[in-house]
Amino acid sequence: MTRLVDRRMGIFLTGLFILTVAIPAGNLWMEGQPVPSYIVSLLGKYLCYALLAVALDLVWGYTGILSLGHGAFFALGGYAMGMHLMREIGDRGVYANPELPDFMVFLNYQELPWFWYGFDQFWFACLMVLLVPGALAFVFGWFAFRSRVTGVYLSIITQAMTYALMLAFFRNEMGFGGNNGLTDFKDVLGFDLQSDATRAGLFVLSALALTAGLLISKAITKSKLGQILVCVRDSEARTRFLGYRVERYKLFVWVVSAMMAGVAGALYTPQVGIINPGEFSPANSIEIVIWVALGGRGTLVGAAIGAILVAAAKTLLTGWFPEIWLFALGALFIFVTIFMPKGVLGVVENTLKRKKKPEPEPREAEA
Amino acid sequence: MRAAPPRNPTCAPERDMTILRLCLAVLLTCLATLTAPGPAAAQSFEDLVADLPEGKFAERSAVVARLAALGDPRAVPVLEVLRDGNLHVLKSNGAVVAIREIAGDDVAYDAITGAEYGIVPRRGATKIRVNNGLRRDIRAAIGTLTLRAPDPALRLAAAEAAFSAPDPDQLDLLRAAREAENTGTVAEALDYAIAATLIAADAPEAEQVAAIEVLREMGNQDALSILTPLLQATNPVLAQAAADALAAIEANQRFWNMAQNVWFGLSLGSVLLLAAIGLAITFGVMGVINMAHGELVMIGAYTTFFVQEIIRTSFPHLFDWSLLIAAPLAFAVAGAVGVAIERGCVRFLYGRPLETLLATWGISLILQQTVRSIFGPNNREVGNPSWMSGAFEVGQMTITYNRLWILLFALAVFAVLLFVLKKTAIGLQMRAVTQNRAMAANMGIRTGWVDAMTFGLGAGIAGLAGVALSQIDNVSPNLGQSYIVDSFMVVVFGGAGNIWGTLAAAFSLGIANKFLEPYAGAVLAKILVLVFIILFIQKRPRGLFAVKGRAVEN
Amino acid sequence: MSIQLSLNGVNRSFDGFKAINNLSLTVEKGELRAIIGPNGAGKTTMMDIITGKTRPDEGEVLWNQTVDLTRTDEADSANLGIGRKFQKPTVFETHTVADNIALSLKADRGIWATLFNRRTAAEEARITELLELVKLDGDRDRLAADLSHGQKQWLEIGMLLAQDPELLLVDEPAAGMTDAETMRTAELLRGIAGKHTVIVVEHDMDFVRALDCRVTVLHQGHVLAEGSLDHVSANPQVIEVYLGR
Amino acid sequence: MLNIDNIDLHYGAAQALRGVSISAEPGKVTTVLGRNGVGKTTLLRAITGRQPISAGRMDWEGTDLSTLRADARARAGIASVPQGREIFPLLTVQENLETGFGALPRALRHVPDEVFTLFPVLKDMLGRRGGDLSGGQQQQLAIGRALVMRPRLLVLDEPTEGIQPSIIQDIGRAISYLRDRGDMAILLVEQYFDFARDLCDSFAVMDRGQIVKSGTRDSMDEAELRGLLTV
Amino acid sequence: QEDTIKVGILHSLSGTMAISETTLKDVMLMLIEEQNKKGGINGQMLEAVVVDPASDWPLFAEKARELIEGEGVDVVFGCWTSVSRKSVLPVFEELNSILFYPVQYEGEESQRNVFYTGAAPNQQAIPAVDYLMNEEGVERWVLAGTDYVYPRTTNKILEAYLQSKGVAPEDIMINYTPFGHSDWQTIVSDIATFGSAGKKTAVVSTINGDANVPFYKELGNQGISAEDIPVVAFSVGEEELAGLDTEPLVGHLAAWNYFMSVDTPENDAFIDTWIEFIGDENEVTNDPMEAHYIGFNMWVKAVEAAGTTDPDAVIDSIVGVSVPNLTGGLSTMLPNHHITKPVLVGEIQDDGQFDVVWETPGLVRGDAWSDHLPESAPLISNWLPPMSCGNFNTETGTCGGGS
Ligand SMILES: Nc1ncnc2c1ncn2[C@@H]1O[C@H](COP(=O)(O)OP(=O)(O)OP(=O)(O)O)[C@@H](O)[C@H]1O
Ligand SMILES: Nc1ncnc2c1ncn2[C@@H]1O[C@H](COP(=O)(O)OP(=O)(O)OP(=O)(O)O)[C@@H](O)[C@H]1O
Ligand SMILES: [Mg+2]
Ligand SMILES: [Mg+2]
Repeated sequence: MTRLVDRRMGIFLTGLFILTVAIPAGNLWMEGQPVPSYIVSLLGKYLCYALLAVALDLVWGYTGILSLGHGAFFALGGYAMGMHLMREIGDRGVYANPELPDFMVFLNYQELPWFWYGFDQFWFACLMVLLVPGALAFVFGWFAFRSRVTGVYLSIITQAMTYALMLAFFRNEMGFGGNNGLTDFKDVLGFDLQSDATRAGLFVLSALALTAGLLISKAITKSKLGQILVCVRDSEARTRFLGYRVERYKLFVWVVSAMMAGVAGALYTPQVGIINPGEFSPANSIEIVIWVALGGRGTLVGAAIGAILVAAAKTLLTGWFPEIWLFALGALFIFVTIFMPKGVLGVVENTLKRKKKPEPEPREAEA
Repeated sequence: MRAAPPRNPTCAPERDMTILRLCLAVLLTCLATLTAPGPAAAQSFEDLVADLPEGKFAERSAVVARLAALGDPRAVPVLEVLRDGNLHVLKSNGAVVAIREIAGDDVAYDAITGAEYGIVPRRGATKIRVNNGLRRDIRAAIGTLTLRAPDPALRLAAAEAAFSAPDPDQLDLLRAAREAENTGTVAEALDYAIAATLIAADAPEAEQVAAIEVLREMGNQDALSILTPLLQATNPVLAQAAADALAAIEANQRFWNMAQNVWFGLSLGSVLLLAAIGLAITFGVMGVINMAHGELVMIGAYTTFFVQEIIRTSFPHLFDWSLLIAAPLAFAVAGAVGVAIERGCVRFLYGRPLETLLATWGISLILQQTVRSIFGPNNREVGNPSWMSGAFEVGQMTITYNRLWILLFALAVFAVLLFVLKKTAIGLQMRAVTQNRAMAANMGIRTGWVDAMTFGLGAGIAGLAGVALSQIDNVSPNLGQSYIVDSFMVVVFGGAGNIWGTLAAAFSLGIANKFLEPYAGAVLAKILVLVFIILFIQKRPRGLFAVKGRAVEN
Repeated sequence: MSIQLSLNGVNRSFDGFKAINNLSLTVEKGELRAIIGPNGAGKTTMMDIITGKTRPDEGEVLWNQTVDLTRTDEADSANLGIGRKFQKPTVFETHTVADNIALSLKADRGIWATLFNRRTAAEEARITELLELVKLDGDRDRLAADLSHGQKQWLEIGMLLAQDPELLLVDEPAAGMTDAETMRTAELLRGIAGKHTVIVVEHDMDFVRALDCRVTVLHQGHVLAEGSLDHVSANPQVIEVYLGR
Repeated sequence: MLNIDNIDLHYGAAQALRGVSISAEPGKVTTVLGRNGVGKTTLLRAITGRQPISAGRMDWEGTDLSTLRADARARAGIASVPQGREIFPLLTVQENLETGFGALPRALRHVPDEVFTLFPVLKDMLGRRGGDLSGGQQQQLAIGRALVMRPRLLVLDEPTEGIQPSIIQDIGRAISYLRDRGDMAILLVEQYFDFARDLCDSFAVMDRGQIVKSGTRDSMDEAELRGLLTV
Repeated sequence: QEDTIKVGILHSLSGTMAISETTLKDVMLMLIEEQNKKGGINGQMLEAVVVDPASDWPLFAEKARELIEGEGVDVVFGCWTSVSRKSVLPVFEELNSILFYPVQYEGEESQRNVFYTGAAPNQQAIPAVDYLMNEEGVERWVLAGTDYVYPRTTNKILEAYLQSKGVAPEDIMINYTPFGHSDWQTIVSDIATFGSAGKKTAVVSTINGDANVPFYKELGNQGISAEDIPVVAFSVGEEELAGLDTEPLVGHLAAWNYFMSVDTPENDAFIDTWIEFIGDENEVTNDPMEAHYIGFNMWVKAVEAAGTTDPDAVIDSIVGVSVPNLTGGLSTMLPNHHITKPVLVGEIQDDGQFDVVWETPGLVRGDAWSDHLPESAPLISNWLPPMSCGNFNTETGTCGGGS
């Protein structure tokens, strides 16, 4: 492979690897848990966000599709996993109904809706984690790209998509638990979700997923296909005149990205213990864009770092300055945009003064 | 204040209130003795007033009825005070008093004589409670007492009260009043009241059928509500007449329902238009993905609140002018904030439009939290001036004044904006700068200044929208967030950069929503509208009013 | 020789303005054809129609007398073997000069093919060759965005050649070039004609003369004159509307 | 009078102009010649204020140009016809012409007749969007737009590019007319040698960011110049 | 640090719920300050730990964990929405800590680590409907709510209840709207139409949060007065009214367990302290604040009794604890972790306050599992040994899932 792991990716992955080995190992064998288990879950959650950010960077950073609806794919993956976890509860729910999840019992469902069939099988749920977001992305993308919807128009209809899904999932009739969503999970594949070992396991899985996501994305962007994606971003019309079927290329990354987002969602659900329609909210999707922009658009690793940074900032600031943390976060965003045009990663790399072959820098796709 | 033209021949030349009241009293006493004899007559007016604090709501109701039956004109002010919840019993001496707030203090006046009892300490009096049922009875009672009042507005209210609480005992009273009535609207209202009363009473069949005809003429919801129960009438003639009338009314209503839906749609559209139109400039024209737009709207709303607050505390008589004062101020404040945002942040980002999203998102967080810190997280009260309150009827359609004014306001703002952009030099410069900043500078345009003005204009208009939205929605730090998604939707759906498109998009989405809502429910209607937008964009990938051709390709 | 491209009775108007007016034109395989005509005559629009960028209101455009080009889109026409250089140079600004050429090389344009594609030595060699031809070998690793206007013109010509198309549509290749380079471009185009069909639009009469080929004069969306350069430049109408004096 | 004295200009780390000196006088045409990518456009960008210089001095009618922002330079009487035309695509032709009004005193805020006599096609297209015009029409609009500003220094970057022969002649005549009026200094960058030669009063040839040859029209050696442009 | 007792406060200070929850944070700070003035608990001072879960439900779980594990708090007062409570439940269960939840909710839940000090449906909805039926003679009902679980469940219970009282199905209209719905024209006019069928009609509103202000404004403007069609709301309190001109709304109702206007010495003292603490004459108090007041005092008493803040000990000792509420009675913690409360129905006054027009004769016991839903009717909750079960099925005699 042509240098899949460049220097920045190398450093990031090494760091990630050390964390993944050190934390669970430390917690298992050292006295008194040097890293409290809530931090493990927290980090696991950050890694899911990071994967989501990488997925968005793939379509936004490299292909110029600004999706304001990526949260939808994430949430769908999360719901697919959540449905499995719901089914795993079995008759341990409050109404002790072996067939129906609790919320269905008290909303008077007589039988399991058809779209819940199969989710008692783990493999089926895993398949759905990929297929559901993938299928939605395929259908949506197939129409939108064929119709040559681009720029803000595409952004806004992705936003409309996630907004519509949010409203739909809020409805109790949909059979996904309404605004409370799915919660009260007990275990996965027989492992107690509240045990430290399961937590550590999920954390490691998230790290692996992130690594895989980064490598896949890197492989795509490094390939000739990746270069064509950048062509599409910079001049879609010109790319067509070279004979490339732009809509197919877009559709390809779009679906890959949606599936990656779905995986991130699926890992996120068991770690935070709830999945609800709030994840579909347009503001959430905008936040994903913010992570990528803050970390450095079109750099993959930067996107991951951006997600982790913002999420960590939120965790810390809401605890430290609960009353005024929004000032701090807002100021951070403004500061980064004005003073770090290439994101945090760009600044770090500039200070390291690494003179290298110029990376194609992201430019704004014309709207 | 306009004095009503004298009507009652016995006291015709008099305009003096006391004499009028006396005339009325004489008249009413005659009638009262006619309609409500019995034990009530034994109790004096004073006794009854003293009885008001006693017992439960039902008993209080009975006392009110007796007061009305007494026909004593002094009852009207007492009942009004009671209705407004200002009638109290002094803890010190058990007197029934009206409490009025004078310069911040509660001052008690004797309910009957009006004699002043002085300032009441906090918790020094017990309120005589009223509830909805009682209030209804009081309204009816005052109605009986004011059916022949000199002021036609009062008579109209009385007739309407009689209509909504038909009382067979009052039939003669109503007919007498109708005889004497010669103001058209009041006479009509009295006809309706008589008809309603006839139906409630055990009137002869012929009279009831005639009454049904009258109600059919009336043809509105209220008529429906009176006629519907008649379908169950044992008398087949009546039931048939009612059924015919109902069918006629309902056919009529279907048409008006359509009209009403269009109106609702237009009015929702005007709200969308107002919310979006500032964005049509900052985003549509300038290309700044302005996530702080909603907060600029919010600033406009808070400016309105602030203005009203000052007016409330210092110049209460100006309250009706509050919006007219607030509008330019809101424009200025939001515009100034907009200019500050542009100069302080956005101007570094031209050529990187997508990054404006990140920065303006940060700004929106800061603005939200600033407002929260200054004004608190709660809703703030913004009142409707009198000319923005209430509704009027067009046929069977209710049009509320605030919606009407907002619609007109939105169109006015749109027209002014269109004029500025298309017909003024600064408008031309704005468009030139946003299309090619470097070349515009080479043409001698002060790009920095124009940028600031453009953003300021968009922001100022957002502020204006805030003034209007404060009239129908929450004024809270979250105000902006609830409009931002819709605003972007409207601008893009209409075709970014085309403000006619924004207009068309706002109204078509508003109307689509309002036509779907009755069938699908509010939630599904919203979902359907979103799906519609997604599908529509497939057909027209650059929005409703797309700019086409070579000009946009590069 | 067979017919490569034929336009029959093509019409196209924009908001009521007839940019192409009953235009008919045929070009033989391997022919080199120059198209001249006043500004706004419809030359670029004609190319837009051939490449599927603009749909004609009526008329047919036939490729090799079989394929109807009014139904194909840009990518289709490129894959049929129609390459184009734009009037305003358009290159991929965030790619290097060499990558711009590499992406234009004739190759399988499918998703999977490009995903697993690796650049062969033959391709490398061809890239170098083309870069030398357009005098950009020194700028190989620069971003295309940093090139000057004329250098971008050259790069675009290189990209066009890299595609190795059957038909080359070349819109004003000499604009912004020095006289010497203009001549070199003419030579270059003459060299590839024969194997390829070439349609060139240009306002530079010296260049057209150097092409030494059949010339079509377009005016107000239809053919005003056709023949050798000397023939058309003697046409008083052509002088009136185009050449001047 | 424009005096450029020994200026340097950098794009990031790359130096694009090295010690360039040139001047332009009212009533005279100065042409700059050079192959692709030698820095001609860059020089004009320095003058119109699009790109800051890193050393040297630019003097226009006694003021130091580098202290003025681009818009101030335009108001000081410098108008430009940039390479690539840079028409405002969504403004109509009329509006494109009017964009320069802001820099003019009220009395001059109209489109001078000479614009339409020079480019009659513009008259027919006043209501059309600039971006929809053909390339050559846009070029004519760009020149017309510059003339609306009644400049005292007109900077033209390859104005004949993409223009039909008859109109090139018209433009040539227009430039000499403007020159002969005597109130305007003209700086012309051109690749079309004959055109440049016929119009210029003085010339400069650039190569790799430097001026390698300059002089007056009389001292012009055509063969040598053609040689410089070819290598 | 060891000698303070840490009290976690988990209320949104930003985002959509800040509007409701911020005052609850303040009231907790006030209660803690007051307690410290009295010398703390068992000689130990209290320390408040405030975090901002920012109206973001997963963040609630994260912050709960941070409070308990990271900060080591002994008890948490927090949450408003049901989904935020659902989100933190597993955390409290796993880490065995205590949550006091102060808001009226849909019921159908009883968890060992949670104390529900707000109203269960039987402490709010049913008495209010009884009032309208008996006192106002309402025969036709509009159940209007925001589309989420609380209104859905409440309306389900009410529908079952109304039908059991002989209300015909066609006399019940159910209507749901999205969160933050702001255009009420159609619905208000539908209500007017529905109300004009000749039968006395009332609206039972479970409309949530921000949507209320535009709803009431539209009611006022379309001229629907309380005398014609009264609206009784379960989520509109003094705080919400503060954002409204109440003049046209006089007579519309709300059912709560507390109103600021209640005239008792406890309430007077509470209001005085609150106004002094906040420093604003115009600040209002409301029902969830009272719930925190009750919950906090119960917790203090339980800790004093147990002599420790250890959750297990407190959970055991708190059941049966009675403290004065602000309406002149004693509220008691029940074995199902709900409390006893009076139910008051109030009418909106033009000063933004409510006048109590009716109240239950005694205290009502909070019922975790509604008797009006078939599946939950057989369930009872009792956390006292030997049962120690939140969802004991009296039909099967087993403790259903859960623990
Ligand atoms: N999308 C469009 N909308 C409106 N008018 C258009 C559009 N495209 C082309 N035109 C008009 O059609 C005519 C032909 O334009 P075209 O670009 O084909 O000319 P051309 O022959 O290439 O001219 P030039 O030599 O100047 O490049 C012009 O008058 C132009 O204004
Ligand atoms: N924005 C830029 N960033 C970096 N380098 C640039 C930029 N613009 C031009 N250059 C480089 O500066 C040099 C001079 O470019 P310039 O555009 O001035 O050339 P020119 O003489 O006008 O050429 P042409 O005749 O092709 O228009 C070229 O080598 C070009 O690659
Ligand atoms: Mg052309
Ligand atoms: Mg140049």
